[in-house]
Amino acid sequence: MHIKSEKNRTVELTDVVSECRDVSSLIFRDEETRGAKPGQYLMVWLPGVDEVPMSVSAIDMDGLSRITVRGVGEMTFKLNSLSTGDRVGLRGPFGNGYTVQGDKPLFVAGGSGAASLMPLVEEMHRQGTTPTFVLGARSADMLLFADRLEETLGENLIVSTDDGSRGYSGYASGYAAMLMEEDAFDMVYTCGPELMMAKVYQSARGHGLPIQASLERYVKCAVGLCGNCAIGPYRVCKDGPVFDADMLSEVRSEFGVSQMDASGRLIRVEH
Amino acid sequence: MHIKSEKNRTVELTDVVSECRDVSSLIFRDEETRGAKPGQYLMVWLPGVDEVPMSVSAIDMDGLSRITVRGVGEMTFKLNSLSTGDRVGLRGPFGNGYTVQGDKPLFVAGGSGAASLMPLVEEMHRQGTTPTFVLGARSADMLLFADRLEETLGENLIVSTDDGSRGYSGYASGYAAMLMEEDAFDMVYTCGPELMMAKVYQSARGHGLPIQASLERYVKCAVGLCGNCAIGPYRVCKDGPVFDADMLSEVRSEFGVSQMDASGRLIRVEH
Amino acid sequence: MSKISLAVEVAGLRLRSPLMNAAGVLGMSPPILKRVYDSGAGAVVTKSIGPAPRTGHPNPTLVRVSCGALNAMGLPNPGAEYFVDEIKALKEMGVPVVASFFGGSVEEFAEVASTLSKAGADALELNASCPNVQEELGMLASDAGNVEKVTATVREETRLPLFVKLSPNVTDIKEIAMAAERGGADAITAVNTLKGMAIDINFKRPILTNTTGGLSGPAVKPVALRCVWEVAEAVDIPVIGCGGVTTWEDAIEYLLAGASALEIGTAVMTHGFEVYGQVNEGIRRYLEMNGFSGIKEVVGLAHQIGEEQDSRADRCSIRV
Amino acid sequence: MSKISLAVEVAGLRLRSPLMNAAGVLGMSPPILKRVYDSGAGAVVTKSIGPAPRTGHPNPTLVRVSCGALNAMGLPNPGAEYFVDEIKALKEMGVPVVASFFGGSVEEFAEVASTLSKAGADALELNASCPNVQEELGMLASDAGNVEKVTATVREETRLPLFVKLSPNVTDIKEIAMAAERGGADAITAVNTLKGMAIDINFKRPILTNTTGGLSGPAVKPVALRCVWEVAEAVDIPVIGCGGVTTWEDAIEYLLAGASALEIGTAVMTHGFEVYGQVNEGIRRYLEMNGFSGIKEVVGLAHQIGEEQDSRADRCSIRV
Ligand SMILES: Cc1cc2nc3c(=O)[nH]c(=O)nc-3n(C[C@H](O)[C@H](O)[C@H](O)COP(=O)(O)OP(=O)(O)OC[C@H]3O[C@@H](n4cnc5c(N)ncnc54)[C@H](O)[C@@H]3O)c2cc1C
Ligand SMILES: Cc1cc2nc3c(=O)[nH]c(=O)nc-3n(C[C@H](O)[C@H](O)[C@H](O)COP(=O)(O)OP(=O)(O)OC[C@H]3O[C@@H](n4cnc5c(N)ncnc54)[C@H](O)[C@@H]3O)c2cc1C
Ligand SMILES: Cc1cc2nc3c(=O)[nH]c(=O)nc-3n(C[C@H](O)[C@H](O)[C@H](O)COP(=O)(O)O)c2cc1C
Ligand SMILES: Cc1cc2nc3c(=O)[nH]c(=O)nc-3n(C[C@H](O)[C@H](O)[C@H](O)COP(=O)(O)O)c2cc1C
Ligand code: FES
Ligand code: FES
Repeated sequence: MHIKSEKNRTVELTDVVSECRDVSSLIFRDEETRGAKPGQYLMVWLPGVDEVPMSVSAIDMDGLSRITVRGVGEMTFKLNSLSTGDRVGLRGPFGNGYTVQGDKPLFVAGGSGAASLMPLVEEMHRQGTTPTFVLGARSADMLLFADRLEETLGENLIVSTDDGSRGYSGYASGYAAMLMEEDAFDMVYTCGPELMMAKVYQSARGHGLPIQASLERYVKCAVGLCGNCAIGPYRVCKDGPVFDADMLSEVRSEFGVSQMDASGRLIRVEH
Repeated sequence: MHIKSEKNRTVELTDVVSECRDVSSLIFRDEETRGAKPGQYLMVWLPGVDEVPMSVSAIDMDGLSRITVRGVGEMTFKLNSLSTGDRVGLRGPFGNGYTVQGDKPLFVAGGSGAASLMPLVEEMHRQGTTPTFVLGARSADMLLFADRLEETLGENLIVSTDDGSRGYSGYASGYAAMLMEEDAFDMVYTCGPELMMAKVYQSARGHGLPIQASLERYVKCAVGLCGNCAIGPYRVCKDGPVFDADMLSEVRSEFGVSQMDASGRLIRVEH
Repeated sequence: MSKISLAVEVAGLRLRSPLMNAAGVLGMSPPILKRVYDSGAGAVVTKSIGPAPRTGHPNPTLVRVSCGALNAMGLPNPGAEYFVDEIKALKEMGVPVVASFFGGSVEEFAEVASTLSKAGADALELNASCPNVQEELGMLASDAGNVEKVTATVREETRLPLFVKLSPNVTDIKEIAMAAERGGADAITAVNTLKGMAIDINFKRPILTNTTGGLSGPAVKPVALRCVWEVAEAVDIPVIGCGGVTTWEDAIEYLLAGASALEIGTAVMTHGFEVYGQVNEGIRRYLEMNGFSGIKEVVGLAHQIGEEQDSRADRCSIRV
Repeated sequence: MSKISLAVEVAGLRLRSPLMNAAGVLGMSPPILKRVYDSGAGAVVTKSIGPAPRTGHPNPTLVRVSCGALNAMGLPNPGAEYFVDEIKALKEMGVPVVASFFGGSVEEFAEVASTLSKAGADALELNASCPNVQEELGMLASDAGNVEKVTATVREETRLPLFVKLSPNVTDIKEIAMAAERGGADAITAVNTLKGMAIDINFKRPILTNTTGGLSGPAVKPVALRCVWEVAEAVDIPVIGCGGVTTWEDAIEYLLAGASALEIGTAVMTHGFEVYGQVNEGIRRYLEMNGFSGIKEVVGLAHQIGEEQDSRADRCSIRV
């Protein structure tokens, strides 16, 4: 009954590295996180501030793990202003994580989505698969993990920016749609802004491709009890965050459309 | 933290067999008891009557286990009047149990002591050792497990009765003292009336022999918390019931002398 | 052999199974509650709904502890008006709905009860006991007079079966249960969480933003079971057991203690939605093996023998 | 580097370690209590001693439950007169002794306190809270007036440090703690067991002869810790924490919550006598790693930050 990874603990940051504009990685040693699956997340606590979900963006790199945080509000700005030696509280890893599937997978990431997909890329690469990866951002300085991905994937990495400041000009979802047209993928993974993922899902469906998308909802308990992270009959915190095509189809009236706020009211998905 | 064997459960008696005057064995199927060590005991509950300690007298005989009860008071009389299909409550097995030791062990049993020693005899026999066993009782009809022991031990079983109605006439402890004089044992096991065990302990000490004796004290919690079963610094329920020579020496001012009653007052050991 | 029915009737509400989810557990949205129902529950209980939207306390709102969880969600809810549609949606899906609710004053309790009744709920559960929120009524559940008053006022607003859910954090739960009965409650739900806390030894501060929170799960089962036992002896209305029910054996203990139905919350954390089906199945097997023809025959059975037991318990004086 | 001292002073009593056994756990006889002391405790607490010998309740008196135990021993004890020699024996062995005691009336409390004081105990712990016995004083620990009266009467009988041990089975433990303080208590021990029960589903009856019993062990820790927190805020005298302490992390939580010393009971069931040494060692490492020079510096530390936390907790209204 007593699941060690679900217990609160604190870790000291061994390093904080800036990844791109507004995004930093916090690096720490934590036994429980070493056992994470790609796609799982931690609940990260700063006393007096907040506790929020953050994907594990590197699992057991020489015993160290990471989260990678995009500053969007009070908590994430404070996380990004931490430095080596500071402490954060952790619970987890939680969630289902991705399932490794397909010989020729296509990845589509936007925003901080690469944080969650990166460990999966690394695991597949270790297993001998080199995915095709479309990495999108608004502009060149906001591309997350472009270097780390390029190192692993070489020319299988395709970069796109909304403003054309690097790589292809336009949305990652658009480029991904084009690729699905041209090439015979057997699996699609996506993580990023929900409106992007909704488009990727449409394209994958159009080509009859299986898909796994990592969703975000307002997470409180992270253990599947409070129901605040619900989308349709699923709890993002526990049944997700990774949804497959069947689950996405079941929640299609909400996916890319509406989400619950902290009070349980439905609000629009804005991006 | 959650030890299955310590949880309350009930079993249905598959059989009740009379062993000798005043003594019956209750036979039942219980997963936890199958894993018992010789010398361990169960807490046996009859609702509205009492819950008392009873040694496991047969471990996993074709999946079945036994306790063997001498009627001495309300609870034991009621236990012995149960029949097939009746239920008793169980907790345990508890206690340390015997340690298998010695190539040429001497066993000394009196009263219902054979109940606790029998599974040890069977285990040692399986391992290729045939102990010498002195089985004492007041009279022939009170000899416990004489047949079962004879089957296993053949002429290594020596029977003694206080009234001479079978085997040697006199106390088992006296006969055991004589044997220790004559023969070179390397281990002594004893279970039975405490005054008998105290004598066996004296003899063993005299011959510099290691000993294991199974003690009885008033057991309430059986998990080492309440302190009611204390003898010296030890808890019979948890540190015991089996005491080795060092422990016996440490508690010599109480062993065979005094014991705590249910209120924590010391009273005399009467037999 | 036809399967034994698990149907029960609680305060006029007929349910196919005695199991419900505990209020606040998975009770935010219709599709999730539908899933609870599809997993085997006889009815679903909503999150406690108040008069106005609340976000609840900021995170952290949940901490795992030994054999349980501490939570201080702070009664997040979208407000009664908003929730009307959610209840209607559930009713359209054919799910029996118990609407849990609270207020900060007697009037608010009445107002919310009225709104939720009109929305079509099948029963109401008055949450008199949330340890995480104290408004005008203070710790309502510890004041028998207030419990009676609130219950009576709500009683006038609705003809639905009215459950009153009590807190275990009181000196004498029997007294409060009797007050609710006097106020017109149709059933008592026993119990809400035990007030507890957890401290982070590195940050050297309470983990929950609210400092204290409610303990739930197997850790509280012996206490909640005792509450059900005591309440069942104190009142004539049915008791709905809640607190740490995880296995079918737990469920049987509650039925024997006098519960007519059960709410299961924290077990979903460890056993998933499957817990409802598993407990149903276990209860069914138990009924069969013990020759009972329905749940009703089991309810309160342990009290009969309990009295004989009591007399033995008095033998504390010297008898050796 | 010299080892950091674990010494504490509680109500004038100087102890080499903040740990004691919990009353009633292993407290029947001097040699066992000596073993507790040798295992690392700073003092030992006796079984609760009453005016006359009692055998306690007939078995079953203990049931294992999830993360804990339920017990209804029924205060077995050999009586104060008899126990005088046991205290003397402990003192001769050099063991600091806290004598726990109870009575069925105010006079009996005073009488027993006087006997145990004269026997040479180092401190007294007034057990105001055993949920398993109700004599003339009823459930003493839930009545602030009675607690004050009993404490004040005992206060006049003894100059020894006087701890008053409270029950968590009350609506407001702060009120009871303040009553004990007013009555002249030198410290509050918080807390005794939570009232609970267990039912056997085959025999269909309560397992404990006494029907209900006291829940202890990890299951109660969050509740007991909250009690310590609340009592520490309510009184100026020291608090002795008790309830589910099993690991050194638990111990630190209690110290941070405001406990100056700790009693450990049920953990002996799962961790043996070694628990005292293990917790001592863990506390020592924690002090070292956090740069503290003694236990005193840790006591109550979590309260300072607690206030800032409270203000955030009020943000329950809509903020999205
Ligand atoms: C499973 C999962 C994994 C995530 N992984 C990452 C990641 O690897 N890197 C990253 O930068 N971000 C990640 N996020 C998003 C991250 O949790 C939010 O950006 C963060 O909570 C914002 O907090 P804030 O105080 O800075 O912003 P706020 O000003 O509080 O809010 C900004 C946005 O964040 C959302 N948010 C706030 N609190 C929560 C919460 N408890 N749960 C979910 N959303 C919340 C708000 O709804 C709002 O949309 C993940 C979210 C989820 C659900
Ligand atoms: C570890 C251990 C193993 C035992 N194994 C066996 C066995 O295999 N077969 C067997 O016949 N007997 C065994 N006994 C003894 C048995 O427990 C007692 O004979 C029984 O409890 C008597 O109960 P009663 O109600 O019949 O007698 P009572 O009239 O209650 O008392 C008779 C005697 O039994 C003692 N007794 C009563 N209750 C307890 C108790 N809870 N714990 C210990 N002693 C108690 C009394 O002190 C008294 O000396 C064992 C005892 C212990 C401690
Ligand atoms: C996350 C969570 C939220 C809860 N919210 C509520 C609530 O809104 N209203 C309520 O009456 N009880 C609430 N409770 C208490 C439960 O309904 C239930 O009484 C308690 O958890 C004990 O049952 P359990 O051990 O089965 O979880 C909540 C419990 C949890 C764990
Ligand atoms: C077997 C047992 C006997 C107890 N007897 C007493 C007692 O005599 N007096 C008392 O004040 N508390 C008694 N208690 C309660 C403990 O002192 C303690 O308050 C409680 O068990 C919680 O602490 P723990 O979780 O560390 O055991 C007893 C507890 C147990 C388990
Ligand atoms: S966050 Fe509570 S159920 Fe998902
Ligand atoms: S019987 Fe309780 S300690 Fe042994």
